[in-house]
Amino acid sequence: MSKNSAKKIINDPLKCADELFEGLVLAYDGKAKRVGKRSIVMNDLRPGAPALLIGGGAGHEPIYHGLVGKGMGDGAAVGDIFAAPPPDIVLEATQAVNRGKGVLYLYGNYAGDIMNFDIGAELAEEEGITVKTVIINDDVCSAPPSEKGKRRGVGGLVPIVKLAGAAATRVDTLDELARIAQKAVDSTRTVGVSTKPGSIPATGEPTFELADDVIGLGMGIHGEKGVGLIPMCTADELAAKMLELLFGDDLELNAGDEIVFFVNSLGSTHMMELLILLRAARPILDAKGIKVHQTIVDSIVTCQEMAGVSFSITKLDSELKELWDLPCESVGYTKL
Amino acid sequence: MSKNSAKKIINDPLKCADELFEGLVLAYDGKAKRVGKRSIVMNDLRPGAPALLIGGGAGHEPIYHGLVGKGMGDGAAVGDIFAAPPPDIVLEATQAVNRGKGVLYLYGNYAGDIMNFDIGAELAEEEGITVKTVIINDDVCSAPPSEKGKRRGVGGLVPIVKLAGAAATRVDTLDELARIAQKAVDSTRTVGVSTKPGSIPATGEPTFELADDVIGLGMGIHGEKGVGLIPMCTADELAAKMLELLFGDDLELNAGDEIVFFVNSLGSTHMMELLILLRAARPILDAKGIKVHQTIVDSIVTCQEMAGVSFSITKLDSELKELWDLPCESVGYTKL
Amino acid sequence: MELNPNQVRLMMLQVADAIIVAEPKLSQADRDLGDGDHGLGMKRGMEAVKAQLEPMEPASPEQVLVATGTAMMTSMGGASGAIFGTVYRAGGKALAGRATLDSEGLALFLQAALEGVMKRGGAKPGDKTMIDALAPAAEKAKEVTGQPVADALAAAADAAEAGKEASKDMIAQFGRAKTLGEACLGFPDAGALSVTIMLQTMAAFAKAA
Amino acid sequence: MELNPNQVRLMMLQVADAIIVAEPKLSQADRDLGDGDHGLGMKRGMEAVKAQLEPMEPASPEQVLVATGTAMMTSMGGASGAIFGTVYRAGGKALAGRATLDSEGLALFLQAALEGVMKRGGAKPGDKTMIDALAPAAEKAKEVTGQPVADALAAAADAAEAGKEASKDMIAQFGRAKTLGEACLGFPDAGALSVTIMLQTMAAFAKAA
Ligand SMILES: Nc1ncnc2c1ncn2[C@@H]1O[C@H](COP(=O)(O)OP(=O)(O)O)[C@@H](O)[C@H]1O
Ligand SMILES: Nc1ncnc2c1ncn2[C@@H]1O[C@H](COP(=O)(O)OP(=O)(O)O)[C@@H](O)[C@H]1O
Ligand SMILES: [Mg+2]
Ligand SMILES: [Mg+2]
Ligand SMILES: [Mg+2]
Ligand SMILES: [Mg+2]
Repeated sequence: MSKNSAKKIINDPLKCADELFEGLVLAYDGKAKRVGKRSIVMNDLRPGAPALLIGGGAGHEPIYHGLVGKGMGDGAAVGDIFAAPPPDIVLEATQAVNRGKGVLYLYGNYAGDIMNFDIGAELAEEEGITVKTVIINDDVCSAPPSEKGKRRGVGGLVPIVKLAGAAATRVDTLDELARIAQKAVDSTRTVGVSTKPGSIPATGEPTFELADDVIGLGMGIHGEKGVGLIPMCTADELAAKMLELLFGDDLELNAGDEIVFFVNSLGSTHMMELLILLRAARPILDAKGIKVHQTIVDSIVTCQEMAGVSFSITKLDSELKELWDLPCESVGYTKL
Repeated sequence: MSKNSAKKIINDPLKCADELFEGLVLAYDGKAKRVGKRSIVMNDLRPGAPALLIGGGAGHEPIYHGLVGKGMGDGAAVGDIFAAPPPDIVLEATQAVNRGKGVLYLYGNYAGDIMNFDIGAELAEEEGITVKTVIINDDVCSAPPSEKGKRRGVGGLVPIVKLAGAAATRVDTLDELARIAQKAVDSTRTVGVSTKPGSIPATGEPTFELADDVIGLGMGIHGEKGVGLIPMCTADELAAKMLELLFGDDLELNAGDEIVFFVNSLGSTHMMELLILLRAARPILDAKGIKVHQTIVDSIVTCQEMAGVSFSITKLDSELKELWDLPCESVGYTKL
Repeated sequence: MELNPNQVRLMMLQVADAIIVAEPKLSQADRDLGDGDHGLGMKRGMEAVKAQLEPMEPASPEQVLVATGTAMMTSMGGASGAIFGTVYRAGGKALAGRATLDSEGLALFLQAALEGVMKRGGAKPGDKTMIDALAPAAEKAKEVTGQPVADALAAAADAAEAGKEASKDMIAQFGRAKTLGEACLGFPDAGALSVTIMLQTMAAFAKAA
Repeated sequence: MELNPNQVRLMMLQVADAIIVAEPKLSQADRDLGDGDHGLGMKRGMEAVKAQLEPMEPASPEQVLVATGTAMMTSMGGASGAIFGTVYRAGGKALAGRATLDSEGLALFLQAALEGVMKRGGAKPGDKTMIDALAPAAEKAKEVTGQPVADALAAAADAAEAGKEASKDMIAQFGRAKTLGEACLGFPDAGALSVTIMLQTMAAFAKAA
């Protein structure tokens, strides 16, 4: 039996992925259905349209599989806790979402996801399904702009999936869907910090260590290294540092630009703290003349009971803004 | 300086309520505005309609003040951390939401809230504003059905505010609004459990103690006593116990009844766990022939980084179901 | 012996400081039975009281006490904001027309405070609230009218202290502890502790005055 | 000396048990550099392998090894599901037409596994992945063809062990440790540890066979 020092409310720690998946299907209230081993797919799919398939490891709920829905992903392939979905799950999801126009894979930049989705794509191509892939790499602290290929996919996946999902309700070709999804990725940057680790259900062990008096600046959502450790500081100081890192990146942000600003809790950081950070961040954005078209304050990209926050900025051109304003509905993010 | 062993990302621990409030106003993206010291009120209010004012202490975000919005509360009076709003704040909010048809106060059953809202109502009546009050007391574990007056208001406030908010978009009299809000309260029951305390920002101290191997069954959202301590158990066992307590109460639930089923995290309990609980709960509801019209799985009624969950059931008659199906939008809960 | 308006002001400033210092103790008492914030609320209220009273040139005890209550009522929130706001507002108004605070005024003040609180919150003696310190203090103050106000305050403080101690054996009927049942036995009510500290500080001030 | 299909099957069942036992060690290695789940994924894969192989009456080493790879590939997910699935699937296919596993077959197996993994994931020796154990093992196996398979496996296992140790001094370029930079120095790669344990278990089986 594993340790459960985090007092997680679970059954068999080795069955968490399967069980949460079964719960998730129920949470969709009949709007989405289970397919195969561990895929979830919308019931109403627009006929003759290119499909948007998202996915990744479990344990970060509500992402990714909670982002399936109207104006969001058409389906999701779900892995085990912190593990990319295996290729056969990717394939079954691909088959279920495909409506003859091909399938766009949209997921985070992790070796496991890339390899498993790639194998899934090869299997799908063998069955005559065209697949394109757009990889989310919004984490500015994981590599310099010159090495985007090394950047992780983190909080920015929420606006990115939302925009790609909106596009999937409108466009007619896979190329067009891929173009817009790639534009959403190119327009999105995230900086995350962590203050406390989460723990893996099956081992009960925290996934990393962090001293009580430091914050991991730029850490990834599993505790991967960022730009360094800084002393525990105030929300005002932290917000300024996070925005400084965002502004220092290669996404041009000028006066008059419109953005989506997403303040995300990595798990146990309370919304009180998110709101205090938002209060600190907005005047800094305002001072640069950046217009916040939509604010999101929520806990959507998580890592179990990990504490920490991320700021994501998605810059909206007129095409993306129009897509942003479409309604969407999912377990993880809903917009009127 | 206070302890910050929870590593909260804050500034001055004594200013959390003011600062989170300022952040919250920003999170509304111009749809709601700050009024007076610490009230938040929608910008677009239906003219000539009775108003719905909600409120309570801060520190439980996104409730209550995050439940203001289209088809939700018209405004909220916000207290300090864990403290009901003082009467002058209640008054300023009352004045701001009133459109000549009076104001319904809807809040949780806590001595502090009752006294402060009552004083606020007296001040408002002095200014010629009619006030009615409906008190939320959904927590079945805080007193037997014969002593409803002792029951706390907990997770069920979310469906209750949603239903009252929907009513406020339609009805023309305060009496009618109060009738529907009271019906929503009468149709809602909640059972909560806790596994770990949260802590007060200003002291850094956990608000209660709980041994590592027990769960507080029926505990309130501050750690108030429930029906007792039980040994740490599996999600399946816990879901069954919680539903048993709900079924044992005086809300009649028969085959064919339609409900809203709300699985809520009190803060740091991860959505993975909520979904595993939902998976356990649904077959039990199904076996009784109870139809889940809508499932909500989210963290909306919280107490800082407290761990624990609540199940809320709201029984929908045809009037409530019609109101439920109206869209709503707020920082804390949005529905297409 | 009696206290002039400015002495009442200085006395309330000392009360404010005493409560601010006692914050951790008051919060701990509320942690045992409630949500752990009683000291914080009282401290917030007392800081607002200080901001009000420091520049004040009071014309009457009533003015000082009602201002104290209003500052608490509007700054604290929570159960104790309404309760202690009512103590000083209702109690203070009972001193209308009196130029000084003497032992007779003290009795009037405490009695009106008690009645105001009972009306506001619906609790009675024995329900394990601050009333269990306030009610014996009011009772005692009635018995000792005629004595110098310093002695009357000392007697009232002792009665409050005894009432606070007695609250340990009560089962809460109001406030957040009301669902605790027998689990609240052995702990004194946090608000009763505040009442006691307030009266003790007043007594010490009057004795030195 | 060579292994018949059923011996290969029994060997893989021992490998599965060895990895399952090593789960905590493998997860800890991944905790140092990644997300701490490597042992869990491998254990999940090995349980699927056991379910596949236990009832099997294999006709060839290829059949056993490809089934092993398929079971891992479809049950594990994560980086190691794709990587180790590829090891056994690509490696196993290189044994097509061979009735037994001898040292020549071992060299073919490891070489095809290495090429498959490098093609799949784009990593090369020195990038601090399981390749740093697999590549030297494949190299060594080529040198010792002609020896009994038990000796060849022992030599390959030693080479993997040395490669795993050498991975401590490498800076990760792939997988979750790729952003760690110098912070990953001193820790061996988790996947390299899995490769080493697998080859050591195979060598021990072959020696006893
Ligand atoms: N109905 C009531 N009548 C009198 N005093 C009350 C009543 N309800 C609560 N109190 C007092 O308020 C105190 C708690 O105050 P506080 O912690 O500030 O409020 P809250 O319960 O809102 O957190 C209790 O210790 C008790 O003395
Ligand atoms: N591109 C790659 N090529 C070869 N091996 C890799 C590659 N990426 C990762 N690995 C191996 O996978 C191991 C991690 O496996 P695991 O923890 O199961 O995956 P994940 O990173 O998805 O959690 C690493 O220790 C490394 O040996
Ligand atoms: Mg992993
Ligand atoms: Mg309180
Ligand atoms: Mg309290
Ligand atoms: Mg890993």
